[in-house]
Amino acid sequence: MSSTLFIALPLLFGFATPLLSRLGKNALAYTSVLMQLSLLGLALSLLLAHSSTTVELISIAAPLGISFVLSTASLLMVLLFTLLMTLFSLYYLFQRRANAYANESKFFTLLNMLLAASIGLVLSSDIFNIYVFFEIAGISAYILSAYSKTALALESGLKYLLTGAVASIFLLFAIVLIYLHVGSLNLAVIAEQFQLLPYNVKLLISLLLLIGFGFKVEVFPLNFWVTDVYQGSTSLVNALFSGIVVKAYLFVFFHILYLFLPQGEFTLFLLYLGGVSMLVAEVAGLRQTNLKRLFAYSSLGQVALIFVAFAMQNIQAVQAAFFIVIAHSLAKFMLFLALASLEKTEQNMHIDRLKQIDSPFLMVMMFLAMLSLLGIPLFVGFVGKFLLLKSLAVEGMLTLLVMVVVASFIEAIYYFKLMGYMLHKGTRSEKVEVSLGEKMIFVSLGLSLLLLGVFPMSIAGFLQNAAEVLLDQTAYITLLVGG
Amino acid sequence: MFEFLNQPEVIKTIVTLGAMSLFFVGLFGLLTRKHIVKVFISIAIMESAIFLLFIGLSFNREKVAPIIDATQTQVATMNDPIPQAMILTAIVIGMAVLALGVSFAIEYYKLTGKTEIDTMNEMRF
Amino acid sequence: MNIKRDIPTATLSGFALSAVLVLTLITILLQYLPLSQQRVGDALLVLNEKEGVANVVTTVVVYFRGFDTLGEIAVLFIASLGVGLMLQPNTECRLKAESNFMLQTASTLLFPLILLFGIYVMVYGHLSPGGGFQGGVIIASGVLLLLISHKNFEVPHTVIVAFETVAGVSYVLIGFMGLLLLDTFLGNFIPHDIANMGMLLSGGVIPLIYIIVGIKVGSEMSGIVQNLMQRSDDV
Amino acid sequence: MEFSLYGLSDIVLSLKVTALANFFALLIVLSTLTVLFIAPNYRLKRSFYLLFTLLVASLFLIVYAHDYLLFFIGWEVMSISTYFLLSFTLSKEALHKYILFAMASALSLFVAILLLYSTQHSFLYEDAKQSYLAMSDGVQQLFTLFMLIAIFIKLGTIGFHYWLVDAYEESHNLFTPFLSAMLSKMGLYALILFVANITQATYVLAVMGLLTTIIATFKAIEQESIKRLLAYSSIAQLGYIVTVLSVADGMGGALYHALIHTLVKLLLFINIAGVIYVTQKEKLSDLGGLIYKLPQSFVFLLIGIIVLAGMPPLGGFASKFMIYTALLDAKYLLLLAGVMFSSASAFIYVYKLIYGIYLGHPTHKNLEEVKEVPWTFLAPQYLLASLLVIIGTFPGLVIPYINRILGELNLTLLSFETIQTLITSYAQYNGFVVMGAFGGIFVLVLMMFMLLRSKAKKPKNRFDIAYCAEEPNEATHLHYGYSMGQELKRVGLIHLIAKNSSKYFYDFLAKQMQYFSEVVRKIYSGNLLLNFNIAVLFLIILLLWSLK
Repeated sequence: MSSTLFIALPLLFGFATPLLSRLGKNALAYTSVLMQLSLLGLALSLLLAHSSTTVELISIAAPLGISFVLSTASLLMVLLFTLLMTLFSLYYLFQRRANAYANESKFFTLLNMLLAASIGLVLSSDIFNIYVFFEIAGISAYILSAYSKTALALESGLKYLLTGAVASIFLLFAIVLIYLHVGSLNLAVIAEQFQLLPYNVKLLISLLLLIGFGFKVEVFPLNFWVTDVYQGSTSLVNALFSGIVVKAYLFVFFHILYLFLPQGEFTLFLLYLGGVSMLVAEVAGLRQTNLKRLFAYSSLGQVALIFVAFAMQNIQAVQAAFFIVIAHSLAKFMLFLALASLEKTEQNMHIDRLKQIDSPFLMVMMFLAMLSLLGIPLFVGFVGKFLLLKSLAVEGMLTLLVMVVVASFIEAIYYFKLMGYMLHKGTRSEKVEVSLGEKMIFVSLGLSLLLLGVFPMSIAGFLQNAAEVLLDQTAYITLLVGG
Repeated sequence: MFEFLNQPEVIKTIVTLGAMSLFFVGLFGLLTRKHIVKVFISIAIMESAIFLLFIGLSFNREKVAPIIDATQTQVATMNDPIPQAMILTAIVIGMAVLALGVSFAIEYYKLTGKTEIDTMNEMRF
Repeated sequence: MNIKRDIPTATLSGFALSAVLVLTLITILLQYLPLSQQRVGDALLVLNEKEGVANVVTTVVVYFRGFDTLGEIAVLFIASLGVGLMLQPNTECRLKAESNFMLQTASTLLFPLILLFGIYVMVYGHLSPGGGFQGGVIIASGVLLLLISHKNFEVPHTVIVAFETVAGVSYVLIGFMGLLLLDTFLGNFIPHDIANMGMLLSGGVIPLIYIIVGIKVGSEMSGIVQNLMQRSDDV
Repeated sequence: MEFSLYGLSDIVLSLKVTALANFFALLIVLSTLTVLFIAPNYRLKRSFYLLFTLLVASLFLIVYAHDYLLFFIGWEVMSISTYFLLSFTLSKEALHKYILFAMASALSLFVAILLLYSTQHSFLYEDAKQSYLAMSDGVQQLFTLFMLIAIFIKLGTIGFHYWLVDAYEESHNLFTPFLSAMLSKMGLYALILFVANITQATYVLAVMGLLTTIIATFKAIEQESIKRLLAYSSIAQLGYIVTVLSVADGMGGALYHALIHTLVKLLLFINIAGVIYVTQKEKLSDLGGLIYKLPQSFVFLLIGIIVLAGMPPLGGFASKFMIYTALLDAKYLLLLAGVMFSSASAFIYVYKLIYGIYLGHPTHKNLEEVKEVPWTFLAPQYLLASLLVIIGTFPGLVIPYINRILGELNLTLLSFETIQTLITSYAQYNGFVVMGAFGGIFVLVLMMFMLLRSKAKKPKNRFDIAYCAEEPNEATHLHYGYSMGQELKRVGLIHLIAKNSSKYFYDFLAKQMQYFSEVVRKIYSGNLLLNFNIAVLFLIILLLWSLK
């Protein structure tokens, strides 16, 4: 009964926001955080209970209707999303007095809808249901992107919306073809029957899915809009985009891929696509001077890295992918929140302004996040990158290995450029106030980066289990179809 | 005289050709038009093409609408209800996205006076 | 007659691209599309009997694929929220001219009828073609009629919000009731005897949900239409 | 001690105490203690010490690691903590330069060890040889390439030294001794592991080592900044070691020279740190005539340069002696000639160093008021200098320790009889006798000097240059050592070396990279039409490509 709660509770909360906002200015904010905390608690208790994969039915037995599958893999993502969303809400609360959003109740509605949709994407086992959550996540992200209603924000919102609409057309096309050929919408049933389809149909469906999800998972020839969207949106919201939204899309894309998309050449193609995406994104980011856009390029690179790891399709690499997902989510979250703290006075920060800023605390926190993103040992970013590269080496994919390493080097060039600006010796005029609550969030994120980096074995087993579950398609089919 | 049109093969061909030509119109518009409203219209046309394709192909001429009443109780002779339900959902979603997009476009136009997507470059990158 | 014009390269390339893609699609579709196929819908048709609802599409929309509909309501809710956020009501941007008397009278007379029809479609959604979405959209079209005929007409914002909030919350709560009573979200916990099939009071929770959906769609569509209307002049 | 990492049973890691590791650990302890001795003279932030501790810890990790993964982790932590330590004083450009090279080094090491892992699925040193042999030829070359790039960057071998000189020059005076003495030694440690465990890339090492010694020596000659001069000298000294590692029995000489070089570079950098501390001047041309003001420092610098030049009777001679005989033994006569040439040329810069600082005339007025450096600077110098003298007198003293390392690495041992003698296959000498002879001559000369000194005319002020028919003033360059070595540029080879610099190459590379980035950046201009067109094109290509 628990997996529906993860979706239905935030949805209920979203619907009820107008009601709650009548109760007082703070009631809404506090109840929202409380609700997210309780979801987090629920997810943690599920984690500790070590339960096996469970199927939650919606009104009808599994292959016919919609059902939610809560496995180790999806629980991991749910945990990550609720954790990040809770931290986000807390951060927002702590800095709220200084700069609250206009129409705050709508902001909270969107946050909870986004949470519900991301979790729904991860849990759902029905491809049309996934389409619906795809749209909910998308549409709340469009509005969050355009929220401040400046020309920049609206432009980014429009671009996000247009690409999202086009992506959903391709996705819908694929779903329609799947239903026409297979006669079912359940992932497990499709997985069973997909291999029997004619080659060309399989090809068409996979390519349509690739294009549909490709826009959302920001893979190379489909990701030209991403940097604009990041630049136009506020840094606060960007933290959600790169921390939660992309991760949900990535997870569901590869979940579908492992279940029924063609193996072999197609996966090899995806691997190199990921490698090229990473290289192109990092090279393009090299000369960037706008911080938000720079982080957007870095997000593209890191997401491509996760893409490569998932596309490897073996347990080690998928485990590495989960490590990178966690590392990147935490670190980018931290960077964008730090940027949000810095941008309280002025939006769209230029890299030169880093020289002026006088806030050792934020600087140190940004150092931690950047070092983790670069995959420096002692940080969790290293564990993921190392496991991925190791599995690339073992599989003998040396070209890809060198590609990833070169891309990492290029990423290091611009991150160290930033650090150089931050370490600039000279008078610093801009004092940035960081409240105690904000500090606590940064410190907890930074500590988790370090602790997970030094003691990765604490979660390695869990992640390996998640990788096994995600890759084991026969178990999934048996679970849903039975026999 | 037009009896041959009732053959399933022919219906399938006609539906496919029709829906795909609509899709072509939409795609062409998407790839070449710059005015933001035209882009929205193109997207709407493409969506409709897919709806039509789905409904047209999943509709069986020999079966009836899936509504049980005094005369129709035999479920075996009824059409598949899922495509209709799916398309109902998809239409509403498409409409919602379109409405939101139009409101973005209106607000953007008010702020900048721009309507063409290739001139949307407020960002100096 | 000289019809030769300068066609931009972008247009040509766009034409070529879309033509090639569509031709490829047509080839594949025509070659491989199956004519008949054992589908999950057929199984649902059989299962429908248990719920005692005459309109199987309604059962599918509201019950078998109930979570899709919940999601769809959420999309609509967010979209109307977004439109409201973007185009905040501005009383100065209204219709400039008063429409003529005949239009005003006729629409005032028509509105209750439209409302009634909408409610009928909504309430009979489980028996005949139609349902919450259709009914809701019909109601919203009535509101649109009043908006374009009456210069000062406005559905109070709070009313719209109240309707959509109550409808949304009760939808999810009904889902939770099902979870509590029948151990499945959106479970049909109200007695639904198959003998009653075809009656207004049949199908248990299904017509109730569809009415809620209708209210929500009606209020949200009205909200969207109203917000767009109020901005439409100054563009 | 073996354990696994990350709860992953397939990665076996191990820490192991070996003689080689102990040797380098000893150097770390020595460098750290001596460097910390002079720390009280500077006001440093607490974070400096924190980072310094992290750095030392990472060095110990590198040294005691017995597998390449832990080694790599230590290597990265070392690079990053050094980055932050350098950031206290370095300019933005120099800092960026340093970290880019450090990251390039770390990432190529990463690739290399992953290539090693890919065949035998082990990071352990014991399995490295087998892993290497299991690779195909191409991969072997790739592996060697990446490994050597990583090592050469850390060593600052010519071509990869672009970061090093600036970093040394601008680093904190407290940190420079450590940089030169320890961090470059880690590159050496990696090279020794590579040569001993995997393969001896003979020709590459020989060519790179020789080029490094010769070019760096001449580069050192033309420097005016003391720390730059010593930085180039460091590069040249490591060049000897790289060269000698290319021959079969070179390990003993390499280790010996590593020890000597660590001691002497600590001594020299601490010495000039003291000079800079009391004078606040960093250029040779701004100094001069300090011999009377800083007599003890002068003596230590004298000892330092004698060692650096490899002259008897001090420790430098012993290590050079071993290097020469190793090269001779391997019949690499051209290499020997090159090393001797560069060793001889080194006299020029060591003379320039001592003359510029301590001899000649004081260039600046305030040089006349300086006092001897604080005892905190002198104490470590006493220790280091006496060590060097002891090793010079008893050159056989360290041979048993080196033999233990060589035995562990399965190499031929050096012969050892008494601690006074150093025996190689070609020749042997008795350090005690040599020290006695040189010491006797030194005492004689000193006595003569003392006797004659009383008769020499003492200048009343710094413009009192009796033997010149000039009347100098503040504008005159009093210092004879000013621009010493510039005249050597008339020699074709030296001119060629001085004129060309790897700077041009790296600048060119950076510029090309930037152009490329500008081009690639254009596609992220946020043009949706382009994006949609490309997406459809992408779909069409993929469809038509693989359609059956």
